[in-house]
Amino acid sequence: MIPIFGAIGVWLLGWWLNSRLASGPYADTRMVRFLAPLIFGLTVIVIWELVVRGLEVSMVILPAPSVIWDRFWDSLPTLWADFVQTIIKGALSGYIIGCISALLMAIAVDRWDFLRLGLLPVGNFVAALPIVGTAPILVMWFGFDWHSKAAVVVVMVFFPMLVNTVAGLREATAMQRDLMETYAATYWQSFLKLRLPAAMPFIFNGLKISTTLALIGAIVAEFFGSPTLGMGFRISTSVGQLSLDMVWAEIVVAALAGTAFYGLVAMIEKAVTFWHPSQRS
Amino acid sequence: MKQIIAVLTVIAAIVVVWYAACIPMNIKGVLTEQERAGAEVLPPSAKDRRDMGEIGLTLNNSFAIPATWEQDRPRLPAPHQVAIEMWETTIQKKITSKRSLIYHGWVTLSATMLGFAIGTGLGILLAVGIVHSRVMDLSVMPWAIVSQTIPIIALAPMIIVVLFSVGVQGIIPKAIISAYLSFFPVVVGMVKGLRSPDAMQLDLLRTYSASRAQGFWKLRLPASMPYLFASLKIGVAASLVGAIVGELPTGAVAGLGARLLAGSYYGQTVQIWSALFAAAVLAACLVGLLGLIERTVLKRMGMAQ
Amino acid sequence: MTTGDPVIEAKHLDLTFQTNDGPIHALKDVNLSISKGEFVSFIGPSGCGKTTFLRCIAALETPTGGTLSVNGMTPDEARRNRAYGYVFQAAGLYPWRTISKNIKLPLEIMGFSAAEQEERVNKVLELVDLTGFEGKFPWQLSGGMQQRASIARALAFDADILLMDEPFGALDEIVRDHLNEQLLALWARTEKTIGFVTHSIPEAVYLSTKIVVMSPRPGRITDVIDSPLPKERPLDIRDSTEFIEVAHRVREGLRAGHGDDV
Amino acid sequence: MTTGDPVIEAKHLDLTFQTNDGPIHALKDVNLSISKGEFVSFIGPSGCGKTTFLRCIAALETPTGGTLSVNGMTPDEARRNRAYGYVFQAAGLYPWRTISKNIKLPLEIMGFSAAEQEERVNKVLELVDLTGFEGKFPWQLSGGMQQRASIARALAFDADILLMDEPFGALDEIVRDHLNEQLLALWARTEKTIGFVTHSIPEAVYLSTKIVVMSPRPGRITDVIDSPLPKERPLDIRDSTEFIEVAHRVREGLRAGHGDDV
Amino acid sequence: DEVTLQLKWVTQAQFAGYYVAKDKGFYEEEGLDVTILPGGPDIAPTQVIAGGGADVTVEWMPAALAAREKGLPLVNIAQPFKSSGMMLTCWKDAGIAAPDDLKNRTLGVWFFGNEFPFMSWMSQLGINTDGKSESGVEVLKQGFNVDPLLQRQADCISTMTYNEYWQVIDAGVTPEELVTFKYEDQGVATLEDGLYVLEENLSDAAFTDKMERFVRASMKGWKYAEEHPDEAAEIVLENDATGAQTEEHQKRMMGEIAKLTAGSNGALDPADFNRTVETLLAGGSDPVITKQPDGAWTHQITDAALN
Ligand SMILES: Nc1ncnc2c1ncn2[C@@H]1O[C@H](COP(=O)(O)OP(=O)(O)OP(=O)(O)O)[C@@H](O)[C@H]1O
Ligand SMILES: Nc1ncnc2c1ncn2[C@@H]1O[C@H](COP(=O)(O)OP(=O)(O)OP(=O)(O)O)[C@@H](O)[C@H]1O
Ligand SMILES: [Mg+2]
Ligand SMILES: [Mg+2]
Repeated sequence: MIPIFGAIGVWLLGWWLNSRLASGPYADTRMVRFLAPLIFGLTVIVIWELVVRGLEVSMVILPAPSVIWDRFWDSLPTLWADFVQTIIKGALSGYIIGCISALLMAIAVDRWDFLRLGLLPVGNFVAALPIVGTAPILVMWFGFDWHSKAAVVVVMVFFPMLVNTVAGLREATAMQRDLMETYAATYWQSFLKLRLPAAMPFIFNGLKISTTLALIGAIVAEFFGSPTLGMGFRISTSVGQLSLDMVWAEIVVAALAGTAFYGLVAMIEKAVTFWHPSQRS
Repeated sequence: MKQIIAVLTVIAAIVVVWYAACIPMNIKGVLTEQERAGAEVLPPSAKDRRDMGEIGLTLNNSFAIPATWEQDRPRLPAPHQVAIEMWETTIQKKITSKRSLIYHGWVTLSATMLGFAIGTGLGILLAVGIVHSRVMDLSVMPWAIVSQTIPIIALAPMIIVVLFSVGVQGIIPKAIISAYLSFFPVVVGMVKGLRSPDAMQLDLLRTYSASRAQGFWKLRLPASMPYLFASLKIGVAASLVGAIVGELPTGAVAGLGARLLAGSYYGQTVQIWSALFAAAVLAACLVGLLGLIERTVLKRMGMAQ
Repeated sequence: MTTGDPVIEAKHLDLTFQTNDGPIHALKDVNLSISKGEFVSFIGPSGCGKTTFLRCIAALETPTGGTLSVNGMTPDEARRNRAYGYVFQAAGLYPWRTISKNIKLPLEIMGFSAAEQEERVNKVLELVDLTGFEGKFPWQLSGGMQQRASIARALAFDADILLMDEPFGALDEIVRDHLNEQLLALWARTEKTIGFVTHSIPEAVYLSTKIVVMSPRPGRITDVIDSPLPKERPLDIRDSTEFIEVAHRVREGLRAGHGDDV
Repeated sequence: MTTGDPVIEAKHLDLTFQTNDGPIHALKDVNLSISKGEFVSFIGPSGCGKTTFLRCIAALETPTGGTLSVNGMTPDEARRNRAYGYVFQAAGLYPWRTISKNIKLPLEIMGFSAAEQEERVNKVLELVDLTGFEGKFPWQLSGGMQQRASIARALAFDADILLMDEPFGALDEIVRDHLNEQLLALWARTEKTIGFVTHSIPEAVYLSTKIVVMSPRPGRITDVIDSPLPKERPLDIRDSTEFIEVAHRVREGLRAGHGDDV
Repeated sequence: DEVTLQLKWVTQAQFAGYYVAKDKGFYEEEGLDVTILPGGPDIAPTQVIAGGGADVTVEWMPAALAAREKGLPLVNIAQPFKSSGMMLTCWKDAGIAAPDDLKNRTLGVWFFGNEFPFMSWMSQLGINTDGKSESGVEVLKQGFNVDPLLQRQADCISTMTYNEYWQVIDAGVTPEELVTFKYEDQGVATLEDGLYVLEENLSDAAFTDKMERFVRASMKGWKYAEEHPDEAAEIVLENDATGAQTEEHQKRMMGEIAKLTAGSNGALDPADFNRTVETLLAGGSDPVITKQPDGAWTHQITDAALN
């Protein structure tokens, strides 16, 4: 029982700390923006540890954070190899191919109104296809290695990216377009000088959404066949071996990689769309 | 009208490309079958054919092209095969039959709806908390984003097992996974919506010295409606994916996910594709339904012209 | 002209905003006393603190120095007592409420009975000449009508003070003339004290009993001009010599405080 | 006043928009001739077709009837010949470009050499009094400065005609006065033909050699007033009797066409 | 009394005995109300039973022993399957005739706890599994179907005699085109579908009593299924909620399953157990289990149930 009360105590402590931070004089500083979620995360981890130990939850159901931590450091080489296979080879290459082809398609859709009218509804329908269903098909087509994972990622990121880019390319105001018209600018001139820069916030929105999708896609696809490495492979075989600590270590890697990936894109976004009001405040 | 023509044209183009793609995709399998059936195939050895390009094979054996659209277990089924399968498993089967797509669709749909309800409820609550409490805004919001980088399919079996261990089975575990996927868009949209009133509108209430609750019910909530609906549409599609994911680890019991899995398990590509399309149709219907509700609600609220 | 006790009194009022780019001195040593029943206009270039001063009176902003009293109370007490109605530059009607529901909003919040709400809505709708439009949604009305509805909303709970921050800024000149006329009539009928921010010299001169000229960096009052115009003011008055003289004086005051930093 | 051949000539111009709520007759039987070097203001209540007429001249809208010629060509040919610069109500600078890059935009599109671009940018920046701000981004400038930059952008490629649609509508009166002065000076120096839409009577009277009063539903010209004011116009001119007379005439013209439908 | 049984895989004739026992009322006769939970690709039966989601589970012995080493004390209480149905199925035209030919090939293997017998076999053959080389093979994690073989993404894949092998045949391949290596024949057979419970429960008399009745009824079901394969297949089909199984496939599967259950009365043969353990202990550099397990099986239930 003591650990349970401990857990409640830790919770109250963490919450109290954050309340102080949030209402304190530095509430808007970068420091607090960084600290508050950290404290919250730590609180959750400590409570998790206490509850698992206190209630003697079986290792094969939910391992304690300390166990996961140990496993994480012990298995760094394995985790690294899995990371390279799944994230670098599978997710990243798929992300790049998917985003670029969606961008090109968006330009075509933007250029020919007919395509926009026709392709977007169909695209929305296709985007509703559950990825888990396409994964086995793509594994069948593209083989077991990372190529099929990349293909799954391409399918996953293509439509969010397309829809966002198309919306972005229509973002320039009527006035801005008219201005180009008064200069008798050609299509490509107005595309390069107006529509593309104006679309950047939207394009980056699509790129950000796609980061998490890419990760999930690459991992999920490995459930349907893979070489003997990769994060999805490790997760599914480790569950079978009841190495739940390994499963959680991979989840930690996924979360770290996802957050870093997202953060990186957000940083580039900040540099590219520095002019947008949402980035200026 | 113009839109309909455009959509039909695009669909027609896709169908044509699809049929064309069937040829190289299926040619190897078809040739093997034809060879077994005694047809003359070039080159005759399966091993040589393996190393040859699909296009070359097709050119060598153009007689086999029609067969690429009629295979039993094709790598890529032709559109009409999928259409026939869907027709047979929806219209021609009793809906209570385990072979009816409508039955499986219903199983998935019920988990989706329950999960969607849970996810939306939680999402709205969390959004209300984030908007009204700075502590929650600071400490919880970043984790809501991190939670989306966790591959749910990795967690799904564990969620199911953990719930098993506390005696929860059946629709609930699936609904919880589907709720996990749908809560995030709702949180994001709802936070945006609840924060959408501008400073002026908030100041107006201050001049009336309105309470926080009054501010919520009279300003923030109605103002958030368009955002809520936009994210509900994303959320319901995610919910469906969640329900399907939840059906995978529990094995081939019932539902579109089970159907996908069983199709994959037995190499029944036609069945996979028809389950896939059924899922997409279901998603499109759900999103369409929400769009309809959105329009009526916003119209009644006077927010849609 | 009805004058009486000072309803609003600012002494050495000071307000500095702390921003990322350093502090902004939005109001510096502002002294002003407004009596009951006065119509006071605030005019001055962008950023001179007109809005900030009005917001201080409304307790939407807290001064960093000096004293400010409204009806003898602190602004915040006055706010809690619902001592004033505030009209913003944009009409800011809630798009999901009909005109009459919009006007009822403050009444609901202040807990008036349904019957009383109904009665007051009808009264103010008549006052702003919008009877017959109660069932419409805001977007079904022209900009001028929306702005009138927002004035009706501020009038509905019958506060003694009316604070208006460029209420007609977004409207075209003709509509503006018309609303100015109506506002004057309303003021004459109700004897409210009105604080009015504007960018337009003719508007300020036409409406006010007192014109406060302000100047930026730091925001301060540079001139207070009492208008010699009679209370009864047809639109034509704007072509009169008195009018033009006052307008000239205001313009001079403005130019003096302005510099060349456009 | 330099007058010459008609640069813009509209005969029986008609434009009807087809909308979901039925057709809108935005311009009806508009006849107008503008000579080289004239400064023509268009004034009238909202929706009377001022913008539409200007857009027709700029070939951004296609009339449904009548004829319109610009420099003796069709408007579209004129557009292709880059015969005019257009200034919109909002500055509409691209936020991702610095001021000088914004001004270079039309020059890039029209294929000027880099050296020439540089030279022209410097020239127009000086003209609108913005030298020293070339490296700033639009949002780092005040509204008035942005609007001046947008005028500089329209001037950069040195078209003979300048079309301005309420360019100062969003600015405060003082800034507006200042820009009006500068615009007049610029016009005097360059001898451009200017078409200028405004809502403000004093502005129209102060600036123009010719004031076109328009009226809505259907949009049409109700009055064309030639200004007797001299070309040299200090700001004080606005307090002169001549000025007030013209202003009065414009106001009467406006009121006549307006009705009471505020 | 209520009993929850967790299966290792989806509803199919592999589990016919339990479905027959339920359908024919054998469980009811013993006063049991049995819930059968089908498994799936990502469900670890061991984890389910650890979480308390089931009383008894069908599992393969390698996975059960591995779990035991991980600290989950599973005990075999009955062993309806006498022989192993697992094998490696290869294309003959790839030039494979003997186990030694496997070197330098791509092999599809099931993971999720089912890879242990394969790993043992490879280490016995002295073949490493780190990738294609003169002394090694490339291992793929095979999905749930036989596509990797049909698409020739792998030279060999894992199959069960009663299931995947026939899917290959159903795809139009003739048995002559294939070469199969049965684990049973290679001497690396490990025990398959057995019934496992948590050790701590065995000291609870009420529980053991329940299990005795359960095993008795289940074995009755198995024997009935062996004798009436077609009827058993029908029963399985009725219990399949996906509607994906075909009658032909299930009947054939039942026939093959009967071969594997033949010779078992339900009680575990200690010799089979020892052979399994030896195979697993010989698992090379990364053995499935590292030490001789004890207490991993008991005759306590079968002794009481079958006499
Ligand atoms: N919340 C705030 N935070 C920081 N600075 C502010 C804030 N509100 C106003 N300011 C600054 O205070 C000064 C006065 O602003 P205020 O809005 O009162 O001017 P104004 O006279 O109303 O101008 P305008 O005519 O443009 O409305 C300006 O420099 C403005 O930038
Ligand atoms: N693209 C369009 N489609 C349909 N109707 C239009 C369009 N553009 C303008 N109109 C209508 O044509 C009429 C004239 O519009 P216009 O914009 O020319 O008026 P304006 O005089 O510029 O008014 P404002 O002072 O408000 O700018 C209005 O009734 C307007 O609603
Ligand atoms: Mg202001
Ligand atoms: Mg206009």
